[in-house]
Amino acid sequence: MSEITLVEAVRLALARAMEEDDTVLLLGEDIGVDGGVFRATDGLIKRFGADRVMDTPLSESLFTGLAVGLGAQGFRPVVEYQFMGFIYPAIDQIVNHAGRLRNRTRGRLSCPMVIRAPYGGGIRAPEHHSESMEALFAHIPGIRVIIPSSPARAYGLLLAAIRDPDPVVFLEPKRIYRAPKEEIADDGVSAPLDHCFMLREGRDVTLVTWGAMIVEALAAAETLAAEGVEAEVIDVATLKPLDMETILSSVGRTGRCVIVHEAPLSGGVGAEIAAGLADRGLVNLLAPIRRVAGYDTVMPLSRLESSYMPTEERILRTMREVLAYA
Amino acid sequence: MSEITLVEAVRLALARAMEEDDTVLLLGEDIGVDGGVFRATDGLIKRFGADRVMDTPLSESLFTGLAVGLGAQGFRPVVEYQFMGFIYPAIDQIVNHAGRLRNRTRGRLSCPMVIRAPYGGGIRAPEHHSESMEALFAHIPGIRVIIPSSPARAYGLLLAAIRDPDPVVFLEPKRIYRAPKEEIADDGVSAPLDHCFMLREGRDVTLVTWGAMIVEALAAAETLAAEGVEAEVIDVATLKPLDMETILSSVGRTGRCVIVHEAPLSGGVGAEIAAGLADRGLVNLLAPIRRVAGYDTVMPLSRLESSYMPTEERILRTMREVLAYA
Amino acid sequence: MTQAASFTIERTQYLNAQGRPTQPLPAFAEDRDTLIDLYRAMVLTRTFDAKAVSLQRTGRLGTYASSLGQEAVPVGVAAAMRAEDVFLPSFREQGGQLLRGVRMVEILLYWGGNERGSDFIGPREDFPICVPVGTHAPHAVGVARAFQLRREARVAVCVFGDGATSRGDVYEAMNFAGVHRLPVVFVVNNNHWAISVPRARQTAAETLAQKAIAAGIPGTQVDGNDAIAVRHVVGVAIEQARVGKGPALVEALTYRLSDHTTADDASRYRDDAEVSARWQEEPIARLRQYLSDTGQWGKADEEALIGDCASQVDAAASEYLAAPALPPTAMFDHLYAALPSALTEQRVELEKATNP
Amino acid sequence: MTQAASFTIERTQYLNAQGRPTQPLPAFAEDRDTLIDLYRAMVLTRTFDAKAVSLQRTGRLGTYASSLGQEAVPVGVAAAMRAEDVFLPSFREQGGQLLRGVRMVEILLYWGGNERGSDFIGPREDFPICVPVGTHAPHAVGVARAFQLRREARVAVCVFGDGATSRGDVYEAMNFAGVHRLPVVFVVNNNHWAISVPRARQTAAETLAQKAIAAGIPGTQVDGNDAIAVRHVVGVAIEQARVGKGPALVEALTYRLSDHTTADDASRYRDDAEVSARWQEEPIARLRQYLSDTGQWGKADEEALIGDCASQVDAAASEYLAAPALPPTAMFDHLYAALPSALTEQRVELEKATNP
Ligand SMILES: Cc1ncc(C[n+]2csc(CCOP(=O)(O)OP(=O)(O)O)c2C)c(N)n1
Ligand SMILES: Cc1ncc(C[n+]2csc(CCOP(=O)(O)OP(=O)(O)O)c2C)c(N)n1
Ligand SMILES: [Mg+2]
Ligand SMILES: [Mg+2]
Repeated sequence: MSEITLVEAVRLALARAMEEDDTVLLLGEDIGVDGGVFRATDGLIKRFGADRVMDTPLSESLFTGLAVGLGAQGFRPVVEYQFMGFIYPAIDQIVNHAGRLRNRTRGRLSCPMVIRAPYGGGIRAPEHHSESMEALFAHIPGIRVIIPSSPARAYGLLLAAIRDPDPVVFLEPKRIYRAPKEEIADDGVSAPLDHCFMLREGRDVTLVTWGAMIVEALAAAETLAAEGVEAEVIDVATLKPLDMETILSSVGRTGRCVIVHEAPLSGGVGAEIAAGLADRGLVNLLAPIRRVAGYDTVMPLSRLESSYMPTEERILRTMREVLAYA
Repeated sequence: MSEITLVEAVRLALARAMEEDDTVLLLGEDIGVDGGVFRATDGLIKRFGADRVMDTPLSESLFTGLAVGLGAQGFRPVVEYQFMGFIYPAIDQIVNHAGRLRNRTRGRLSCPMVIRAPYGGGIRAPEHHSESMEALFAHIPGIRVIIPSSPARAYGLLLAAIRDPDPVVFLEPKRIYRAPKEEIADDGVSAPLDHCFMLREGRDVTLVTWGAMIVEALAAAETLAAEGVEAEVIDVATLKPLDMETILSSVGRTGRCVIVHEAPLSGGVGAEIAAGLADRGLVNLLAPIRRVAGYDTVMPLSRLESSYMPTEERILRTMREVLAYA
Repeated sequence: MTQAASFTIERTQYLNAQGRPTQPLPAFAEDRDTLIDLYRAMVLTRTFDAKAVSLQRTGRLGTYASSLGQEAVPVGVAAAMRAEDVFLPSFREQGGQLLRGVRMVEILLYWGGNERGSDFIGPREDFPICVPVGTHAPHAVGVARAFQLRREARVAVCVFGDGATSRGDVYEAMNFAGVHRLPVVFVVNNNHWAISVPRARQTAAETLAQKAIAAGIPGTQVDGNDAIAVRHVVGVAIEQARVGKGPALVEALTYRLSDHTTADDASRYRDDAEVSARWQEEPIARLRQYLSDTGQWGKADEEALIGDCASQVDAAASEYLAAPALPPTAMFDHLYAALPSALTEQRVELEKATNP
Repeated sequence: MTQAASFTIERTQYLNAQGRPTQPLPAFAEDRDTLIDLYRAMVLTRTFDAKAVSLQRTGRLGTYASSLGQEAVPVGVAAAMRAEDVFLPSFREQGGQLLRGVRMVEILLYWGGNERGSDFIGPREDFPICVPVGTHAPHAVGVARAFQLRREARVAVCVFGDGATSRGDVYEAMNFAGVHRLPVVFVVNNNHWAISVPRARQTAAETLAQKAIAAGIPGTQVDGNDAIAVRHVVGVAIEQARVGKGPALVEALTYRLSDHTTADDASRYRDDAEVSARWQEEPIARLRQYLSDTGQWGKADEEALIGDCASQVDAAASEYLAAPALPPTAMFDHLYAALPSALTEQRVELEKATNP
């Protein structure tokens, strides 16, 4: 057991999965000798060889389609996009092929691939490097969308994603790639997919979030706790399919819900959660369901990114609004 | 004035826009001599010449990027995708360029383009020809997403979209391309963007929908009317940015809302509408907000597509559920 | 100025439009059975296409893409493959699929809107029809890479149209195949039209075979109405790929004598005269001519074959028409390996809506 | 077998690594001012790059992509353009942007995270830096098509790296340019690395110039460390394009002497020895050698130039450091031509959060 970062946990899970299953392959740009732009694959080419850790030519669409072919042949490719801003050319392959190969062949062929991409703002990265567009994927049939929010969950969820027989989009919140650290036993134990994680229990209000935003959410919860208000904090983790049961049961208890995400407000995954509550959880609601999210604008360049992203302050203000309802 | 179909209204608007503005150009596959696979551009190459009605090579990504370049140079390209299933390679250009060119250059360059694509099921088309993925676009900053639901609105909204100085994704519900017909004066009058259309007034329940689903929605409303229950039917028309005011004020009056769309339920645009109501309209709600939508599955091939798509019956059942709340 | 590189593109033909050899035939052509098999497969394909079109015209099949006049391409390609190879067709290669063991009823089920049509009982690893043009080329390199990693002597064969060569996917796939010298053969089924867009409007390149040069792989042209040439040239490419000599692109020059699909009306955009002229070059008459010129085929053979094809096709059509639709809940059953619990409610709802 | 097509790729060099002419120089090289301008622009670019890197190292600039060793490419390209042409760079062509009239402070603002950096006061129609690799190639053909439609004698010039040639966008754009003989010139800034991926792993093609063959357009190589050769070869291509003779691809062979960006550590993946060897071929020393060999440049000129570049760059850095950030609400102000009313509430919320 040792304290490691989220990106190290990703590497540990990749290594573990490759160790236990020969069919696991890594594909992407600069993942070989360079070890990936965030070093998520550092050292893996030495350990597993260039056949299993392959630098592809610079084409995201190509390596996604390549993974579909490899997947159909029984491999378990894990492809890395350097930044989420470069994932869009792959959407065609994801919607039209990866997400439907099993269904359209009635199970004859399938596509057990994992699509990894760092996402989100907060590291003063260049243009196109800081967006949060997870909602685009959460609407695509036949795939899963997973976002870990701690080293331990990154390890466990990535193992689960790789072992899962269907395509998984695995988005890594790069703002928390290097901190905080967490103790992880490299025991090969996966974390459950399709389930929320309860990060903090509380009876007064439910905070629903994922990815790097758990930092601000937990901070806001602590601040309120000092005032005697207990927030329940839920890390959604699997954005598709959504574990509404856990959220419904929490909001059933608290009667209040604030959803926090970095992605633009409109059409973000927060909308689906709010919609689920407005349908199946309405009777228990004591206050409007509020979302604290990125604005419906282009993610600004680094000078303004901190104005764009939800802050603890904005979360707190919204929680207080929601708590103010009788 | 004459009765014309929705696809004819599209053609009329294209011709009108080309007539009044030399910078309007059409690009796409088979839109020239062939007049488009749905004949939306029939005759336009004869009238306006091959410079302005251009068959491109078979590459959706290319012609979208081409339109960005033309737009930056002051043209108003209108690009046609033969079916929405082929639009995905263009998402990269839409997210990374079209939607942000104005913003990233502080208004120096802009991208006044219209992206037209027929979408939706119900015509027994082949694989990949029947999906409804409007939600993917409704989450992209810097663009508009418009769906007309009648010949008159197709005419007016398409004119508005072409005249609009920003990129517009204009999705045409092909199930109602050829019926019903409607009287249209080719008077060059555009319809307002960013506004819902009230198709039917009613005090008891609000039905919110768009595209071809207005057929089933209006039918359901008529059925209920015979029983003395009056549904207000709203055609959202502009899915991004969303005119929540109109929806809120309607639901404020009726206290009940059912949202209907063909797209998969989870993460569909219905979620954003429900979320808006769960926030700003909660106090007036008398019943849960229900969505009648496509399932979260791959759109099945034609034999099962009618089981996939929301029917009048499913809408009615849901409306009755909602009306049953005291 | 110094010369940095130079390239040539060759074209191969064995039988001209009149069915006369233009050079000594390849060795396999000495075997009557081999030639007759090619011929039979083309005639069966044409018979099948005609039936499918007529089923569509009478409302019993969805949109269908006939391969009329292009039969030599898929047939020649599939004949050059081994059973253990993997075929990745676009949507106009039913002739190749049939030769690979895909059943006619499966192809009809597919175009009739039933997913079961892509669950081939025969070639389990072959890819289903690919509608989004060119998007299967990257799959082919994935399959080939799988063969390479497992050190299997197998080849992936990917066919697409002239229109598809304008898609970046096809270029990217060829380029990747070049980097890893993958066991994959790309075949352009150049029928000179992409719906209404003629070959000349897709690209200024003199040949489509030269698209290979950009990828650093060999490219060559073949007369795509000459089944012997297709079988031979593609066969050589496949066997080279099999022994580690890397990928290749073959451009097969043919012509779409039919409408693009049953949803198309080609008379809107192309001259009858052009089509009539191209009828003179079609592949079936050409091979029949050669076979009869060389005494290997007679009137009785032809009649027997026609009868045989018709009855096979009729049987398939009957089986297709009798096949039940999948139950609506089938749309959930292979969506994931196991249905996530979040979706069970939707499945139940659908079941209820179906059997209220 | 008959030959269907054949192609050659040429390479051009005027000054070798030692600054000695390998053939008679093009006419423009007789003009001292023209050569000095090229030289100055390269030295300014190098000075600017060094300053930007040092600003980044001291936490006052974001990630930055230096063009160390590659200066001759963007400078030669931009020098070959006319003011009314449109430049579409990737992210390593600041040398070309400067020559086009983009201000140093604008480039710093951009990499410093301020959108104002792309609102060029100078070349209003030039495209901003393009980060998603290769995605600007389709824009270039759009711009060129605009020129063609308006019958303007202008040319779009698009530069991208060796890595970008693996993207379908680049191929698709060249292919489209070929179909319409558009006035566009594509330049591959082949610095032999795409971050850690060497040129040989991008493609099996012997040259990148031959990517043009797939598009049916002319492709040629040029010594990208020879500013005279770049200026000449690209200039010829641009002037051909201007008079309707169609597009071309020029592969400029150079080498990235720096890390990929300030976020990169190239020692992880490439040998120092390789880099040292390449230092012998870099473009600035080469042109200086020729200028001094021919008596056109002396020690005093060099000192004056260095001083001049340093003060220009320092002034720009000061201006950059003094520039205020945009107000947060700026993120709404050019999102659309006019802010949709649905967004006013968000803008108000942001304003409140900013000035509570
Ligand atoms: C990506 C994509 N865009 C558009 C279409 C619609 N479409 C179907 S076939 C076709 C033309 C294909 O031409 P080609 O590649 O030459 O094949 P052919 O039909 O001639 O066999 C088009 C445009 C499609 N299926 N996929
Ligand atoms: C589509 C896309 N994928 C990945 C990246 C990350 N990235 C930035 S530069 C680069 C390498 C580019 O190589 P090349 O085209 O040779 O240009 P160079 O950096 O050498 O000038 C990569 C992979 C990107 N910017 N865009
Ligand atoms: Mg074709
Ligand atoms: Mg490079």
